[in-house]
Amino acid sequence: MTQMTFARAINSGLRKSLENDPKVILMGEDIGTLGGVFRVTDGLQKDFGTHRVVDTPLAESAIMGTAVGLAYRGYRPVVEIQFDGFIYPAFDQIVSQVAKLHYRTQGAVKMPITIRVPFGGGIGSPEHHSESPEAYFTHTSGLRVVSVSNPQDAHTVIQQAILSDDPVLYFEPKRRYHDKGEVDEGIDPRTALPMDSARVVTEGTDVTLVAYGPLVKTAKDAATAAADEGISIEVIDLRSLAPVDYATVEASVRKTGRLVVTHEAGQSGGLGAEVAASITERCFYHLETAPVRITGFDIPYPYSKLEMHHLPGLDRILDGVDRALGRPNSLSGLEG
Amino acid sequence: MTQMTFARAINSGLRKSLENDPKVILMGEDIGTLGGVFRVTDGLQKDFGTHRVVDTPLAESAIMGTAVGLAYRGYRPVVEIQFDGFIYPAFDQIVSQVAKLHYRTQGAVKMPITIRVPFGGGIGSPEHHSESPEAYFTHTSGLRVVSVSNPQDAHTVIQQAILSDDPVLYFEPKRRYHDKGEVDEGIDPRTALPMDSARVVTEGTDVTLVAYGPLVKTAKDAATAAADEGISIEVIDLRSLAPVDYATVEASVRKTGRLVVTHEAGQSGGLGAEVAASITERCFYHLETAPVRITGFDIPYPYSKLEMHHLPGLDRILDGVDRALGRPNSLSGLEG
Amino acid sequence: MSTDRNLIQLVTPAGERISHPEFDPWVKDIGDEQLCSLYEDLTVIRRIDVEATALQRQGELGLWPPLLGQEAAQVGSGRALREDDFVFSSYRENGVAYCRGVDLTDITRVWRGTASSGWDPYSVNMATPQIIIGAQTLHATGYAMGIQNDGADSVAVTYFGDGATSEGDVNEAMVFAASFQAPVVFFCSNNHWAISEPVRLQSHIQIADRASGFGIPSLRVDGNDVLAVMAATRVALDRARHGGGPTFIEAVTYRMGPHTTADDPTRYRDANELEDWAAKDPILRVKALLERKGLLTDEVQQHVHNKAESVARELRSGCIGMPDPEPMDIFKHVYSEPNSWLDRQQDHYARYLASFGDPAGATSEEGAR
Amino acid sequence: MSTDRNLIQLVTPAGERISHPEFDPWVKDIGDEQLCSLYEDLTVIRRIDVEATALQRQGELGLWPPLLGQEAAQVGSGRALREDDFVFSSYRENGVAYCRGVDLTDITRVWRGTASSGWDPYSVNMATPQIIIGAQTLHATGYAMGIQNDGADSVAVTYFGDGATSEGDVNEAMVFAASFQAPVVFFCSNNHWAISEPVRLQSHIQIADRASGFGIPSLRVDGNDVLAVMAATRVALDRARHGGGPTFIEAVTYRMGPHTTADDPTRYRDANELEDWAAKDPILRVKALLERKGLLTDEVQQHVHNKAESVARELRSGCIGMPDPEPMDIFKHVYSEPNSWLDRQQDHYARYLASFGDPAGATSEEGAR
Ligand SMILES: Cc1ncc(C[n+]2csc(CCOP(=O)(O)OP(=O)(O)O)c2C)c(N)n1
Ligand SMILES: Cc1ncc(C[n+]2csc(CCOP(=O)(O)OP(=O)(O)O)c2C)c(N)n1
Ligand SMILES: [Mg+2]
Ligand SMILES: [Mg+2]
Repeated sequence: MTQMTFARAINSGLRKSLENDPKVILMGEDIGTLGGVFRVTDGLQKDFGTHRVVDTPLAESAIMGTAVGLAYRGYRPVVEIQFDGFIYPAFDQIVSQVAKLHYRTQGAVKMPITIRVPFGGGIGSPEHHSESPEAYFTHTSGLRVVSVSNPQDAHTVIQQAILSDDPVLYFEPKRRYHDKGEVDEGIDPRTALPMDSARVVTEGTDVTLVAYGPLVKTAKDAATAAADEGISIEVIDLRSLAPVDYATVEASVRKTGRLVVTHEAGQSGGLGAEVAASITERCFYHLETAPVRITGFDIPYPYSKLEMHHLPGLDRILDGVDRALGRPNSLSGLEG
Repeated sequence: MTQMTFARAINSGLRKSLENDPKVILMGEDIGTLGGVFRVTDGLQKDFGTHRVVDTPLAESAIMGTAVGLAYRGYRPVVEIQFDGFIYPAFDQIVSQVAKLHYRTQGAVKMPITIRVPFGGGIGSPEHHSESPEAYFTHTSGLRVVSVSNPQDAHTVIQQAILSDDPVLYFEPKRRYHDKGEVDEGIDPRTALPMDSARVVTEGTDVTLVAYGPLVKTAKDAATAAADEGISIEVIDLRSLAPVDYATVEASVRKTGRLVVTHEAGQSGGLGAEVAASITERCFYHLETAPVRITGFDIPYPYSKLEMHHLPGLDRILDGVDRALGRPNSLSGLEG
Repeated sequence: MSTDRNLIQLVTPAGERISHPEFDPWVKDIGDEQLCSLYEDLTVIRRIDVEATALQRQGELGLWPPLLGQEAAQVGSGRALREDDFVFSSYRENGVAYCRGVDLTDITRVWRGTASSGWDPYSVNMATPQIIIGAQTLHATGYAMGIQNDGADSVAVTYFGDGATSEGDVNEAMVFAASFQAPVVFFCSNNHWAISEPVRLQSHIQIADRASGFGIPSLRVDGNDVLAVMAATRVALDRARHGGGPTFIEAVTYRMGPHTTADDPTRYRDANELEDWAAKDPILRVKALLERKGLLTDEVQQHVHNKAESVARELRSGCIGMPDPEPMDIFKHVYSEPNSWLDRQQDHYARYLASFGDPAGATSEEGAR
Repeated sequence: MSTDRNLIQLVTPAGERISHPEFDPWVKDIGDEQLCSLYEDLTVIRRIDVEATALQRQGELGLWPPLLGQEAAQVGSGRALREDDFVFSSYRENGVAYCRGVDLTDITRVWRGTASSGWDPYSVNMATPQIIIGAQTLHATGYAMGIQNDGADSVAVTYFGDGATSEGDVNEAMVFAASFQAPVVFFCSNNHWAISEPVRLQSHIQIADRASGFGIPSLRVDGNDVLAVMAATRVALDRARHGGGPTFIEAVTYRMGPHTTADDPTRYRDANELEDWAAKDPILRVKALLERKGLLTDEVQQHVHNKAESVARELRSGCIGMPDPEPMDIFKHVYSEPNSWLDRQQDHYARYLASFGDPAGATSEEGAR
């Protein structure tokens, strides 16, 4: 076990993947000499060479499209998108090619591409640097989508994503890059908890709180705070956003009867809607109250002075927990 | 009142918009001389000239990006995307520019762009010609999204979309292009039912069936079929997909206590999830059963020989109605 | 700014073999037998096109994108390739597919709608048709980067149209190909039209000139001259194989038919234009050449005719005899590993189908109840 | 293939005015007074950059993208524009913004994070900074199409970097501009770096040569020579105004500072390179020219210094004194018409805030309870 930052834990996972499989190849803008704007690929080009860790020209569609070609040729490309807001120029290649080629070719062509995306807000950046675009991809059949919340998972899941024969969007909560945690680099990604499994990170009995990526920490803090008031929150770290491990969420909700989902992305059509709808379908008669969504608003990501109003914080989550519990909350007395 | 096809009704609405406002300008691939691959713009270039109805080079991002520039200059561009599956190259310009410029500039720059998208399946086409990408846009703050289900709405709403100072995605159910209906071309779009309002198209008491675009016809047929069995379905044509007119849906569900939502797009993260989650939030205690989603599957749009299995048909919808009603259905006996 | 370049031409429309010091050496192995064989391929491919068009008219295919008029561009380039080269094409390169040895039934599969695409790309080293305009040029470039990494000397070849040159992807592909000096050949079939849009709308200057701005050498070849196309392609392949990086080929040809069987070109183009190009027909030209050379014997003609007819028969019977897919097939190959979301939907749909006596009723829009 | 072109240069790095028959006429109106005024702008802009960088270091700005070294490219072009021309730039053209008359406080607004952008584009005919690389080139092209439709003779000018030339959007913008012969000027500031990536990774050949492949004439100018930049820009503007369509200008310059204040260029570039370019400093060059001309009097120097200092003070006080936005402002201007989804969220959030005694607690990650 080693103490390391989130960013370093990914770096170490990438290094292992590069070591274990000569077909793994990293591509992106500024990932080589610079080691990435967040230093996640620091030192890798030096150690593996410019053919394994490739600084590409500045064109996201091309990065993705050439990754497709490399996958055709038997490579396992790991693509870095520099910031969440810069993934859209590659959207066509992701949605129409990466996601569909396995289906199109009846399984003949595999697309074991991992797309690393630093995502989410809270770092005081200008526009396009704090987005949470995951719902676009969870709604895209053919893709797998994961997000990690702690250094150990970051380390293990990046390796699992690269090992997967399916394309994987790997969302990195950039505001947690500097958080430290214990990482056991000896864990075998093949026998570790599969990347499509959720994990109960705090057990509880009163309400189920579902979070992923950057908000898992906030959710855990909320659980701690609530415990002081005698409220027992069960926190689930989804880890896999597509598919969601509903078995785990369902088991929890059958126990608690109440569900709160939280994410930074805007509410309407966000992943929270999908979780709320599916859990309602699966355990309607166990629900005491309607699932509650505590999310970003339906606005473009706002300027940094106000971003903390957009981002679900501990208090907003606790207010949502109160709503789920039928306790007094900010909307008490409102109809519906 | 004139009998006309769906496609012709849009054509006539476009013509009116071109006549009424010299700033309206149509852009797209093959929309001029050819009149569009579906002939929706037939005759318009001839009558309004190549500067008002512009055949553009083959580049969707550029079509959208130059529309943004034209909007900056005070124009009201109406962009045609030839088929649903070809909108993705323009995704970046839509999501990062069209949707955000009004916010970015604190209201100084308006983006009155209408993006026409023939969408949906059922026409026996190869890949990329039958997609339902609406959820990507309903989750994008700053955009309005509408879909029409009949010639009269097609005619009126296209004019409303063009009149709107906000950007509007206008999804045209291409498999209904040849359907005919009465159209009153004299209706003033400014006083007609606003485009962000849903409409109850069949009144009923037992279950609320929410549909939009191509499936409104199917939903109405389902209501007719169910009536024979003594089941009274209230069919709501959403019309506006973002924002959804929840007041109308809520009022219906408070009455019926049951909700079925249907769309062609894949289920997970589709608009059905949003509708189910929001309606559950708003009238949980009025719901007798969990909202049911009858949708396309989480697969790339399949090859045409099997597309009718993917598309929700009358029988699958009725099976979902049975589920909502707690009547015997294909999943009877299954847990959850 | 660019200047008009002459087309590389080795055979005139009248069938005269003209000498071209630079390119002649690249086809010096093409003797009488080879010429006859090229003639055969050209003829067969046109016959395939005719048959497929007929199948579409008869309702056996949903759609077909004819390549009428573009046979020489496809055969000349397709036959220049080595087996270990890899092709990434658009929907129109069915002639190239034939040259790569794609099974005739497989060619029709996607247009009949029984599958999303027709063959295993690795079995013939050719990706299945790409519909998103230009997307495949990036795939070819990436594949070529892989070849380079592997230290191999094969080449990735990508086909696309004149309209495609306007798409960002095609331009980005050139950026990457040039930057990495990847062994890729950009083969642009300038057939003068992108559905209803004339090539002039995409570019005021010659398409081949686009490449120079990316630092990529280009060749502008008479796309209706099978020998010239072959020579130009070989030059490009050779350069790529030997570390010389990408080449851009503009094959100047003409789409003599509609864009697809769903298109009506009379709405947007002049009959005269078609006539002009008919005079430059790629097959008549080789026929004339063979005639001049005294090679167009009855025997050869008969042989070619028979081959074309038998291919057409095989195509037809393969197409019509193709089994329909099973309903549950739509769930296959979305993922290569189990997926809980989809597995559940698949299970539910199986139960749904099972709830019917007659499963066909389940898919009709009108309903079975 | 392209050949290396000489840079258009009117003033050498040593400050010597050299004659250039083709471009001299375009700056013949630039007399002593004008030269001094250019010198002033260059100096002021550098001072703005220094002040903003300091403000960032002091935590008053979240980020700042320095333009150190690129002053001449921005002033030379910015001052060539007419008021009714319209600029679409990237994040780095704060010097151009100054030339357009953008208020100093407005320039810092977005970097302080009190708004998504700083000013009303119509008040100065300049769009606010574009962060998505290359996206603005299409906006300029569309705007130019609008100018054309209006029968006006203004011009849209778009600024972007060397790295941006790899993006599909920039290439598509050239396709459209060429196809419609739109009055747009593509002004590429080749500052040799795209964050850590050298320009050679984007293109092996000169950036200016990209344009020729689209049928767009290009000019390659010494971007550190304010007169040459002005002359080249005027040539391009004049062509656009008179129906001659687009022009591409490559201004060869150098980013002497980091990419942004968050960047550490020592990780990827050589100190020697910086030294070489310091010798071509755009301001020293004008200073030397003024000196040679005997114009660099104490009075001028004092005046320019004072101006720069007063601008810096204004910038600083405007930035620091800027009021913070109100929490509920985040809901404003998403739509121009009411939206039921957002209205509800806004209402709920107002209730939520009202539920707190101290609203600040509501936004802390740690929570208030
Ligand atoms: C991204 C995208 N946009 C639009 C289309 C619709 N479309 C299909 S073919 C075509 C014209 C293509 O022209 P060209 O590249 O010249 O190829 P050709 O058909 O002439 O072989 C268009 C616009 C598409 N398939 N993909
Ligand atoms: C679409 C997109 N991709 C990536 C980025 C991240 N990024 C910001 S600036 C930059 C480099 C731009 O280089 P260049 O175009 O040369 O302009 P310069 O910064 O040198 O002025 C990159 C990669 C971005 N802003 N947008
Ligand atoms: Mg063409
Ligand atoms: Mg640069």
